[in-house]
Amino acid sequence: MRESISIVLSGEAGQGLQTVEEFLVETLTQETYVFSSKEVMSRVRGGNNSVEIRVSNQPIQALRYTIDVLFLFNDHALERLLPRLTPQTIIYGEAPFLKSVPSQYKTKEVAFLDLGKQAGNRLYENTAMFGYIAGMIGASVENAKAIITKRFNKRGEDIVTGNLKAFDLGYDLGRQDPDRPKELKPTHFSPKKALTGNDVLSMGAVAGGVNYVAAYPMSPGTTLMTLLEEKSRDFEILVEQAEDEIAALNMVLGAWYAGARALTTTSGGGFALMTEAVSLSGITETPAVIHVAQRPGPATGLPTRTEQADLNLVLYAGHGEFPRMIFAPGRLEDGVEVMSRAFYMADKYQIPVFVLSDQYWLESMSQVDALDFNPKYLESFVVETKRDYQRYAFDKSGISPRGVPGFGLGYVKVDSDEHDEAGGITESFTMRVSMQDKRLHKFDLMKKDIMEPLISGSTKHENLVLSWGSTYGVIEEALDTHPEWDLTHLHFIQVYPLPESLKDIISKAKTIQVIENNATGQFANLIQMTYGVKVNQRILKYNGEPYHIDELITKMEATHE
Amino acid sequence: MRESISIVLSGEAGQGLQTVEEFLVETLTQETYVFSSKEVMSRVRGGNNSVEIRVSNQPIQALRYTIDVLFLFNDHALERLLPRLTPQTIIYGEAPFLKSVPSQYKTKEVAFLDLGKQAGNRLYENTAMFGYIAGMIGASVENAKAIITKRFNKRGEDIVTGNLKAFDLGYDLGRQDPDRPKELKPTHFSPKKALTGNDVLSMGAVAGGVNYVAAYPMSPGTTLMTLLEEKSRDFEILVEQAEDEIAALNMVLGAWYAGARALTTTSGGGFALMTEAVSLSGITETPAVIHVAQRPGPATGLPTRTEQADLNLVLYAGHGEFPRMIFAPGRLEDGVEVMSRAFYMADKYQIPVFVLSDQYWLESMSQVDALDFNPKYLESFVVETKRDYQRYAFDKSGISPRGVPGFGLGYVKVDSDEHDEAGGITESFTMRVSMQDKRLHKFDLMKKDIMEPLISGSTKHENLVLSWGSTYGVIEEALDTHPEWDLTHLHFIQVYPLPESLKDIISKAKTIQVIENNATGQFANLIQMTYGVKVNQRILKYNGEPYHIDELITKMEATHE
Amino acid sequence: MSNFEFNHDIDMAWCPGCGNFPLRNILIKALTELQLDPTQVVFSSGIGQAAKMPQYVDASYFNGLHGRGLAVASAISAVNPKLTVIAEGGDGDMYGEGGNHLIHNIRRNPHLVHIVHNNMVYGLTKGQASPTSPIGLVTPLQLDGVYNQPINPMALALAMGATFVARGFSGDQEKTKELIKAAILHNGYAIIDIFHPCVTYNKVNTFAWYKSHTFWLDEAHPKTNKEAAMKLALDEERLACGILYQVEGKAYPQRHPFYQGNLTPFYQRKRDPKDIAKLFNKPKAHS
Amino acid sequence: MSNFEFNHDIDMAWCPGCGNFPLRNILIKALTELQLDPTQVVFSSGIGQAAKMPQYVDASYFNGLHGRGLAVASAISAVNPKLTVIAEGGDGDMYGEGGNHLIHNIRRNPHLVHIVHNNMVYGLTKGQASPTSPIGLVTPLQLDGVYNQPINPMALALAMGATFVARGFSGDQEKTKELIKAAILHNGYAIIDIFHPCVTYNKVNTFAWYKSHTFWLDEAHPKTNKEAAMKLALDEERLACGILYQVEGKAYPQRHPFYQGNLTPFYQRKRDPKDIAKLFNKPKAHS
Ligand SMILES: Cc1ncc(C[n+]2csc(CCOP(=O)(O)OP(=O)(O)O)c2C)c(N)n1
Ligand SMILES: Cc1ncc(C[n+]2csc(CCOP(=O)(O)OP(=O)(O)O)c2C)c(N)n1
Ligand code: SF4
Ligand code: SF4
Ligand SMILES: [Mg+2]
Ligand SMILES: [Mg+2]
Repeated sequence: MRESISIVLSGEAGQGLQTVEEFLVETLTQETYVFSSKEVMSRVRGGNNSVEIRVSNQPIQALRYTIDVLFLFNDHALERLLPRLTPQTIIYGEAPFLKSVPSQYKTKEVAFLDLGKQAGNRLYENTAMFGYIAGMIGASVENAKAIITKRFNKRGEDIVTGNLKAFDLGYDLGRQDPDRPKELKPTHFSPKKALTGNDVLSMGAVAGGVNYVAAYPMSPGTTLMTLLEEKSRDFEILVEQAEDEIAALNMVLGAWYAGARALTTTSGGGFALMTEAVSLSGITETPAVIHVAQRPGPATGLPTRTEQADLNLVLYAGHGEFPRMIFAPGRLEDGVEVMSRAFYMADKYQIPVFVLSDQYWLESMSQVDALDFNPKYLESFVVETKRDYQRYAFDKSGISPRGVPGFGLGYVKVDSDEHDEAGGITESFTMRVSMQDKRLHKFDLMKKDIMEPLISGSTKHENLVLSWGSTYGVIEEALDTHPEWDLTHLHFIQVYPLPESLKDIISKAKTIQVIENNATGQFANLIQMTYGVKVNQRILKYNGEPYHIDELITKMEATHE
Repeated sequence: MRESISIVLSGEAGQGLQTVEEFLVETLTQETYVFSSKEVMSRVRGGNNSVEIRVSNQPIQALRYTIDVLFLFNDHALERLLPRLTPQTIIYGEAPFLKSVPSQYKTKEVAFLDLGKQAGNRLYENTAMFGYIAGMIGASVENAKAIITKRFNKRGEDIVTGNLKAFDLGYDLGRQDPDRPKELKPTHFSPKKALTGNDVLSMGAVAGGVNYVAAYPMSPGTTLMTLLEEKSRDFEILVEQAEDEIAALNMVLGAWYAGARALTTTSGGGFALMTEAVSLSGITETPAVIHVAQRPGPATGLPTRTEQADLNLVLYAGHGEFPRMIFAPGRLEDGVEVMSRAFYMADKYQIPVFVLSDQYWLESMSQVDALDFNPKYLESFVVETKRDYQRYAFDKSGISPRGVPGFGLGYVKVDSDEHDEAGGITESFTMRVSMQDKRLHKFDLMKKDIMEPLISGSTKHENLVLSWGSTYGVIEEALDTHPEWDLTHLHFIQVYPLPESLKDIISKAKTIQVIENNATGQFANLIQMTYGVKVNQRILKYNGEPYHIDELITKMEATHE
Repeated sequence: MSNFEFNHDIDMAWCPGCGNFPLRNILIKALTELQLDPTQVVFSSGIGQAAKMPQYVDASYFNGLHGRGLAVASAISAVNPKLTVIAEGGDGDMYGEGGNHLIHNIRRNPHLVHIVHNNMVYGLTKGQASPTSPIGLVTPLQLDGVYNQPINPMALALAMGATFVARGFSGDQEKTKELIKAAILHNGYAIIDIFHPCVTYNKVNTFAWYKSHTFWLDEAHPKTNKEAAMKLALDEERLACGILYQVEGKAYPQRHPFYQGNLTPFYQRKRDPKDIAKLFNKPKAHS
Repeated sequence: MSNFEFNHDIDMAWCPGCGNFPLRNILIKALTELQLDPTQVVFSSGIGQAAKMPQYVDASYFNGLHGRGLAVASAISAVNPKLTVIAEGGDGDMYGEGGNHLIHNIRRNPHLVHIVHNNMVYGLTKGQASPTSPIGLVTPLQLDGVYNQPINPMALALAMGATFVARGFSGDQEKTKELIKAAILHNGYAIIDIFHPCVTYNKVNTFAWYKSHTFWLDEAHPKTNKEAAMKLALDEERLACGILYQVEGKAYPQRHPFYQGNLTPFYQRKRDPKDIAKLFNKPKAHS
């Protein structure tokens, strides 16, 4: 039976929540199933942020709303979390931090600061807390200590020793905690690696051959750029901070045109500024890979929170009509697959390809055993040009072979106006139609390269639950724990174009339910539009948080009454 | 019975096609039904442009592909029009211009230049041609002469006399032309006024209270701005050429915020740059009126031609989710109605409102008897603020009363971040939901202000033809001439949100056909998405031209076999 | 307490020690000392830590998009020329994303004050280079140090023909406050670039660095002399603070043919429905 | 016939008498005289009459969006530093819509030539004011005449730290051609603003106007002296043509840490799939 504990750390930006999270997750990922995610305010210091670390005896990729164990980092760290407490929740912290806890809740004073000082420095208090939690849940001391040592090695022996001592002090106390939760150890388990969505996207980009990045900082899209800057020396990647998002995508197009594999990354607001250039990619048939990291809008909205409300924007960005492809990773490993595949598909079909993630997916840590890097995705479709090369030749393959300037004897003439085969401006009505048909015909060609959705649950295919992107883990857990609902889950990693193969399942289904992290049901609309069917029910959430498993089950139960 | 003659003038940019067109249409509109439209190349001088003037005994608002009478202005004016000739077409022009005409076609040499010279100046040649055509079709000499006189009055008596003489010389020849077409005089007719779409939109904007315009030139959106500059002194309109489209819409929002009724006008590519600011309008609940004049994309595409392919862009522009309204004028008079209504609705619901026109509709001349200006549309919803004013107060009307800074004792605090009632940044999950609900609730409120589609044709409502915007005239003519098809035509002037009242008709229909001037059927998709139905057939055209009546009938006939 | 002082209980979102705190004090003092009516003051800001300023001053504001504060401000002042309009934001906001509005609004000369908090870094997005970051500054996106020539906003404004060009420093509160007052009193566009340390992300351009690299202009500086101003602006070793340049000029309301001397706010201008009917009957202008 | 001469039968879309025709001749001559291999020359342009230039020269081109030619050019030259890259367009394109790319690419100093056809008007869209239109020019959108201060592109480029700043005139073909050659040979960003008459829409700044308002710099001009250059640039009565300013500087490929002296075009750089597996096993950097 699936069981889990939800541990939450709450404090100010800058108080080290993330360090404790990383210690814990990296230790636990070697011995059990773990998932963690943070929610932070839009400020640099202060405020209130929290991290949830969920430990389970089964694979897990979802948060829980109610908290089992809560650690407070200061005296104002509780307020925002009050609704998530239950009579069972135990709240830990220094005595003064517990003062504000309403009397009906269980509290437990632990003097982490003192433990730190005992170990030699008040700065070790977070390590003591780590030790305490590790003790409570019975994590391996050996693993934990290895991680502490690795982390502090560069800072000298004293600091390592001090931190190890603080860990021990905490661990012993935690181990003796009479209220500590039942230990959840899976029966079979092989050590895993815990990574964030950002981590795997950056790996996927490298595996897709990225060698040029132009972007303008915007949360939560910036981290991917930062991680690629960190890899830029090892993998020969030119990273360029553009003056604005318009420049960023135009530069990415210039870079592909000149022979690079280029990426831009942004969020909805920054992407809105790129839409004209998306259209430019469309008519010039210049590939582009665009990472859009969703956060709640409209406009500035909630800059550090999560939502899936930019699907429409990405689907329809750009004036005029042209093909595109959109991926939205669900499982951690999808990040590598779709990001490297994006480069390949962009190059192959000469189209803009989107990776549509969200803050929650990007910044959560989950587990993988290993990652597959498909070497095919490095394959280049660029041709050496002959003297009579024509960029927009009507080729029997349906796609005009793409040369790059300086490689071969031809000229590569690319035009944003409607053009003839050579790339010169034309106003011929028939040429217009032929060129438009050539571009739109790629929709047909792309059919053989569409990723089918992940299908799970009931094989009856009568009552469908459709979803996309980051909601995968939480919906799977809900269905897994409620086989009696008899639902079939179709989860889309490729959200556009949608596969024709599903027409049957979808049009024959008795009921279709779509679960999304937005207010209007954008994917549900896409389903209606694509398959000409009616979606019976939309489960929606749009307060800036991802779904929590307990909340989702309640919402779904309500639909099964 | 409906009959028509199609007269086409073909020449270079700068050769005066438009003058002859205006003379003719202004004369004819006083005595019969007439419609005219031009197609021009994207250049300032040279190339080849043409104008079609269609005269009929019944109301008319459509072009015909085949030409009855063709006037060539130079020796390279025929080539592009060859496919539009029939054995009946008669081609007129100076001898050297006719040399290139293939022998199977009828030609008729007329020495317009000589006529001009005879009247005193070679420059009068176009007036002689006007006379010739007027003579051929039996237009009123009196009307024609009044128009000539009015036009040249300012330039002195000699020029008036010379032009009148040239007209007479031409008229006499035309009158005696044995091949001149049968005269088409309606039995009842009251003189009308001929105007372009641009004309009526500019009138509508004034009638909607426009007093601030910020825009960046882009065809075919610029003319509206130019016409408002021409009216700016009479109606106190501040016209500002912005540095780019991003500035334009941000300035329009600033202007509304400060108490103006502001408009921007652009085309798809320029609008793409405004999408971030559309989202800003959404979350700040700042009204905006945005005219998007469609032309074929993607990107630069065919800058001077027509298409209806930016519906998706306008529907989904902007990140995040918020309400909007979209109008697309069909009949000439719709231009006044929707443009003035746009200001009213923007102000009332505090949303972005779009007028989505296209090159064809904007630059065609058609007729009206009179125009209605609804004084209601000038009504302002701005309130004087009290000291404790809160811009985003939860009001029982569902809409937070909108104040402007400097008017009243309160502060008007407007925020692109998610905000509380006072307009301060918030990260409260519940406030987020309340504010998002308040904004999205306007969809419900707007229901009582939705313009129903124009319904015509069969009252059986079994086989529906759906369309929107500029295709109205041509589809009406097709149905009018083919009652045997038994089709019901639903033409949408408001394209978003769509009325719920139609759910019944649409879901009960046997077949649904959608006719659009684009390559993918964007409105058909919207219908599928909105009503959860399947559109059976899409009739599409996307070569840069509008539909021609003969061509549309052929296409529709093919679907009735 | 001044009118502009924010009396609500609010936790300002800046880091402890940030230069934005003294800037807020300066700003409120300047507005108060000029005895402006807060209902006639409007801020227009973009996004960034600097751009949060209007949240903490009691007056009207339009807190819009990153980079667009100046465009919005320009329209606000056009529509109600009687307001005191202040466009405020950071160096990334105003010189990076908003660069095009900067150059074209200088050309337009709207009647407003443009305050740029120059901490030489992107604060809110966590420390990337801004257009004013010095060469060599190591950031998460420039691990080997910034390599682009920083923008010189003073020289740029002078080259574009601005009529009020000034630089301040949050460490010199009294003098910087006087700059803000002078800018508000100036007829037309007035830019003040204000240095201030970002204690979290910029470890190079610290309080001490600004102190030792800046000096204040005294009465001897001929502030109507463009050449002299340009020379000071181009000196990137010794950074001049104060009003580098100020001349009289025609501001937007005197330039744009719309006004004809009539500065009535638009919300008070009403269109008479009777005039509209004339539209239809007016003869068409021919092209 | 030169390599770059376009030998296809094409009807150029410019008006008879337009300054773009001589500019085309100049350009082709400059490229030819430098004996450049046309397969190694790439144009990047936006939209406008000027931006149609690449249509009529035989070489590679990326004819992109209005205002974005410089951004695209900058990336092209970054990805293949061996190409001769020319960003070309009109005054509206490059100084209006594209203003932000202008200022930030000067900061970046990419190795490319930036040619701006300055006819002081928007040609293709039929005669509206451009950022360089003189005050008073009557246009369809400025019926009472332009009221904004025109941009001074030379002063702007100097203020931003450009290392090659020049002005030409289509009426002085030989000299303007030499400017283009010098710009191509310059290491880094080189801007040439070229005056030319728009015979259709600009009846003020005619050929004769340019003739009488311009003069050419001679050898005596100290072109490495920024102050002297700025003085010339700011003189809007007598408009100096020639190289106002040129100094050596580090261009993008020497500045950006990516290159390390290796200018191999990206299409020749291949990633080894074997290296990729390392990614997974590499320990994570901690934030
Ligand atoms: C269109 C868009 N792009 C990017 C961002 C992300 N963003 C927010 S603030 C900021 C930069 C802040 O730097 P600065 O303007 O210097 O202000 P500071 O925080 O340093 O005061 C950026 C890039 C955004 N909000 N919108
Ligand atoms: C985003 C966008 N906005 C506007 C336009 C319309 N447009 C095309 S060319 C042009 C201006 C041309 O002026 P300039 O760059 O000076 O070139 P010229 O024709 O004078 O040579 C404009 C506004 C466009 N194509 N794209
Ligand atoms: S990040 Fe820097 S600028 Fe922003 S509040 Fe903190 S110290 Fe101030
Ligand atoms: S409009 Fe002006 S710039 Fe354009 S081609 Fe004609 S003369 Fe030349
Ligand atoms: Mg900053
Ligand atoms: Mg120009």
